[in-house]
Amino acid sequence: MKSMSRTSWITLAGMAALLILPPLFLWSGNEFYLQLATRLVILAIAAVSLNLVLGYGGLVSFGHAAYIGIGAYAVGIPAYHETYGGFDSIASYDGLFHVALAVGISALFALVTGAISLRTKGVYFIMITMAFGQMAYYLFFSINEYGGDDGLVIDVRSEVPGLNLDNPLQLYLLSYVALVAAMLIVRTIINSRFGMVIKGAKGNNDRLVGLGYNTYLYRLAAYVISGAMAGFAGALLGNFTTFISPEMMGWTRSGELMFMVILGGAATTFGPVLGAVIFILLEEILSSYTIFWQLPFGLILIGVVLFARGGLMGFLTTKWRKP
Amino acid sequence: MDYTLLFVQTLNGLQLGLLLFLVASGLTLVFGILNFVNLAHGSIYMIGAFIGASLTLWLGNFLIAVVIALPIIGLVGYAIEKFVARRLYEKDHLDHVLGTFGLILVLDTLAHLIWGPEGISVPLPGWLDGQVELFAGVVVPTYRLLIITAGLSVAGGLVWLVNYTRLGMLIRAGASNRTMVSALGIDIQLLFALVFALGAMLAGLAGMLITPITEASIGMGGQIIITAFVVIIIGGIGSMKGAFIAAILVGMIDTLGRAYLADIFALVMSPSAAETSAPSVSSMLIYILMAAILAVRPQGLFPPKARP
Amino acid sequence: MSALLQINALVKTFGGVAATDKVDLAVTKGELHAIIGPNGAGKTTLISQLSGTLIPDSGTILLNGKNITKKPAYTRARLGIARSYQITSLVMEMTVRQNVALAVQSKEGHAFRFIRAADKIAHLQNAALEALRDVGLDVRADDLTTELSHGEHRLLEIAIALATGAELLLLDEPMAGLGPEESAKMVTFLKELKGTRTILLIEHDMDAVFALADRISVLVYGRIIATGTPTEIRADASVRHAYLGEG
Amino acid sequence: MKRLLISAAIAALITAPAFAAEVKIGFVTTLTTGAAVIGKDIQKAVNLAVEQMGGKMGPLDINLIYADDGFKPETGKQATDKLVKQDKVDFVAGYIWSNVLLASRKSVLDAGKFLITANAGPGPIAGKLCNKNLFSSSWQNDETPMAMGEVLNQNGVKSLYIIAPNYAAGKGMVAGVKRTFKGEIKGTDMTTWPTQLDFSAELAKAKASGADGLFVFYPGKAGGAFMKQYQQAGLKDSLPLYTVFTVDALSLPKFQAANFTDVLGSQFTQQWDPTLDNPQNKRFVSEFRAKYGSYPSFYAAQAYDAMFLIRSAVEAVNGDLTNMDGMRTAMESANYPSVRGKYTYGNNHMPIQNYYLRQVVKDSDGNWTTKVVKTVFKNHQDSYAKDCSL
Repeated sequence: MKSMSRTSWITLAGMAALLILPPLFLWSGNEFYLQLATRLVILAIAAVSLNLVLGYGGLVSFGHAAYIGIGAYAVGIPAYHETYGGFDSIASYDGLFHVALAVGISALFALVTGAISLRTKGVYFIMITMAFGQMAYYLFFSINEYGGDDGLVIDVRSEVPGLNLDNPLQLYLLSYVALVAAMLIVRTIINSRFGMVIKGAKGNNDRLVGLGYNTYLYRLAAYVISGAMAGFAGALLGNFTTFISPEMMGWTRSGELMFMVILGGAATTFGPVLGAVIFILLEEILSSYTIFWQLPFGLILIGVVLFARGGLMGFLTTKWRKP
Repeated sequence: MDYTLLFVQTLNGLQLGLLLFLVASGLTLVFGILNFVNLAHGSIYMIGAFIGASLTLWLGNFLIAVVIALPIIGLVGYAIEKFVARRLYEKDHLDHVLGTFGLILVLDTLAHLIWGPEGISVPLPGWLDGQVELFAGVVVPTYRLLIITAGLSVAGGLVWLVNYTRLGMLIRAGASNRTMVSALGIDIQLLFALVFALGAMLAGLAGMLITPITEASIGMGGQIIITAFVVIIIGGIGSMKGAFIAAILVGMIDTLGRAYLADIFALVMSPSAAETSAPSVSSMLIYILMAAILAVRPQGLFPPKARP
Repeated sequence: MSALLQINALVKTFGGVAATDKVDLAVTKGELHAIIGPNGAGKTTLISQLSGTLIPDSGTILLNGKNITKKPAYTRARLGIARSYQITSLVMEMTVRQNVALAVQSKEGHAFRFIRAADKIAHLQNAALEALRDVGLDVRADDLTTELSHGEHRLLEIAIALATGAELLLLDEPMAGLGPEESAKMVTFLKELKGTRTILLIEHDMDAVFALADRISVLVYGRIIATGTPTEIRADASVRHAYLGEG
Repeated sequence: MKRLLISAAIAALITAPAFAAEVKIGFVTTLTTGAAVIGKDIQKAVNLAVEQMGGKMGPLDINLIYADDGFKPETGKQATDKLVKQDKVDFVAGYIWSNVLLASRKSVLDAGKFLITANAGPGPIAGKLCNKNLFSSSWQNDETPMAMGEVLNQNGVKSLYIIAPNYAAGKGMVAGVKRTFKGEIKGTDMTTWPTQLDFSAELAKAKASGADGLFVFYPGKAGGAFMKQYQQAGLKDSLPLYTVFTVDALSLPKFQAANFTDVLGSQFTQQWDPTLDNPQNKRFVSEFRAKYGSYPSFYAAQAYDAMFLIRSAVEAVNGDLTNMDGMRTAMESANYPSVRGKYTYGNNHMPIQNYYLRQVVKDSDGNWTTKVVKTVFKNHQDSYAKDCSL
């Protein structure tokens, strides 16, 4: 169990770096890198939540970007109505209300789509979750009121007591705290009795059913929790970008989230975060060199799948274990 | 009701369905036999379109270009199998999805580098460029009939290949029992490569056939692959019959939805509401269809028989 | 003598071939009932219908007088049926203890408990360790399941079935693939277990069966051709003819 | 990874301080995906403009930074953020797509920089979202189809069938043509964008409707697809086609290579044409053709204008980039040589300009290009200006 402590060490060091470096960027006059870090941390929350079902539960959800979109629209739509009128029952700038809406609608969407999707297995599951993601995409695409494919600009950020989200540092720190919370939540869930069932069902579903667990219900619960957390990440993302478009929900975005989880290391606490960090940095660095950056990016992706089983966390912990 | 229009729209749906079948058949073949999820199948479709279009402009004849381009795209498929896909077979579906997702980025960017971002338009020979009057009042573009003919011939050819040839026998055997095929002394790796190349040729052919209607362009693969997956999921992954029926079903529903949904909606809501909601619903129609079918039949319409 | 498990006219066909053909069977509370039969006789199909992984085409299955014919597998497990698998079926990525703890935890009614770490819940872990001790695997409790030998996997299967506290154990060839020494160990263990639970045992090892069973049913081509004590079965002419290949 | 971040930070620190004597212009356009063909043409025009200016605007050196929007609003906004926050540009220009512009607008304007849209013209930025620092070197979306509606009236078209993509610009185009067209609308089909490229069902419906004419809007590759299918359906005589933003200098060479003669003679409306008779346009078109061997597209023309608009502002304040008011006043006067000829700005900083009917013809060398048939609108102002509080 030596690798355990290595893992903890990497996790702590990585999280410390994420806490310290971005404010330094701001104070040294590089606000853009703070923004980059904010986006990265928010996507990391989504990756952490996807990891709950994908990494620990073995449920390859190819539609998780939909929850991010739902969460972002849950900020944008009430703010839009508060600014421009109409739909009084939801019109609001209240951040707590936005979050409640984001989490609630995401959970509901996860409940309905999960109830259908979880009846299927394997590739069917991958593809039906993607199909639901596409449905959400086309749904928002066709709602003219909220900009359709033009997207919706959020003129006013959520109002949160004691915080000013227009302040980039406060927004970053809020996202950071949310990330830590998300990691702790997933970690707690996964070590609980519920988590044992989820992990057990990934390893051997028939066995768990034979023990008397209706794994369908447990998986559905995990799927709902994961969707709700991703919806929360979406609410943060909406506040960060101050802009939402259906394009955020497309299947390629879902694929990117999956890649973050696998790149960093599925079924580890820090893996999805590390994956998000590397993903965003790679994208940023490669695209600053060439407009054909997707070529090396794709090759790296293939390389990771072929050679880095267990992702970067697996790579780091096994390499370091050897003297 | 205008039955002439209905007939024309049905033909349109059939044509779209058959084109989808060409893409979906390769996908389902590769999945059924190699148990491999290939998201990059759409990129092969795109490369087929580009190769076909380049050759058409170079040779000045669309049909000759297609005949020459087919073996080339087969070779491209073979190379992809050899260098990437083969290494992924033993891994799980998640790895297939991610690996081939990376492959999409690579192939699309390569196409951008080779052919530029403009896309290529393709001229048709004069005799294909006109219209045919099937019977009084029903005039359809000649080329659409060619697509229907080509799609039906390929479907027939696949039935023959899979059911009545030695390769087909091996394909069926390989699908159900890898060890047995190996035990027969057949090079299973070669068999798999051939199947993959065949899938690539089917996708490439679809790409070549669509270019005279649209054009060869970057990103065209990403659009068709999702629909093709919807088709094979509805049909039951690995089932050729399922792919055929689902492709026709999706083609019909999509076309007829576009054609008649607004009229149908107008029966129950105001015309302006129908006009605005119909396009949104019709773009979601195939996904709704898929979700509905999977809710009732989680393995699709024709799930391949369980392997004991 | 009341029947814990009552099976009436159970039929399951695959592509026109009846794998179970109107099977009637009663398993009495507390007995060790063995089912023997040649390969392909439909033994595993029968067990799968009892555990709920297969749903019968027709016929009924009663557990304690309650009709469970169409109930899903997890409901049956909760009603008191535990199964060990012919082909080892464990959660290989988990530790040995965790595998058993999952079985112990199944007695709690539900596992929608999200907060406390399962590894830190004493009564779960103790009960799991106890079940492991019963089969002699307690020393390997914290090893990954995948690191165990085949024989140990078979024992772990039994430990899990025991830990569920199920009234009826369906043991599908627990001796499959075991060496003579391990087999003997398993027989000893089952002997100790006998009487504390009702056991339906499928086994190829005839010596073991005749040493252990209270009653034996013979399944041939999906039909029960005889049921009786080991002595009766040994003497039954039709069994000797159809199965033991004599006469 | 940590070291990477730190070195990135250091590198940024070194390059960040602006070395005074330059004007930094960020140009956001599409350089990847199939839509990059437009971005490439724009780059050509912008590079040509910089070359013609000798790399200088007034006393300042031009520091031009291109950014790719990846054909996605979110990516475009990130690129814009980087230009504003990291590169600290003085002007942000470009924007082909309405949705990218709407997403990015706030980043630029909140930072107090000038934003010049060189193509996208969604209604809101001309109306309630207009801003003192936002200028357009193109048009408002509705205007071009409104001009086409007027052409239809003049041509005596009594009934019309409309096919357009189901997204914001598509809906805007349909609204535009409906605003001016006085005849009967026989039907409207909105197709899935951008995935649907097979229009067989819609064409069959249009044909069966018995309309006098067919109005479509399909930008980019969908335009090529539509034109072909229209030809293959043989509708040229029975159902004449009227388009906006569907045929352009980027698609014509492709059509010519594919010998797709039906497109010759087709007509559409626009605020610019390569044959417009003014010195700036003549210079632009001839030098563009000399340098790149093709006719510039309207996208290129507008981007070229955007550069000269910016130069007029910088020259007016003699390189004092802190004098925002001075630069704004200069731009409001539109006192620069535009390739479309002289135009003025409305209160909302949208051009008040002429719209022409253009027709596809062969030039003297046999290349396919366009010419002006007639002027449809003179000094036309968009219909959103009244919603603008400026």
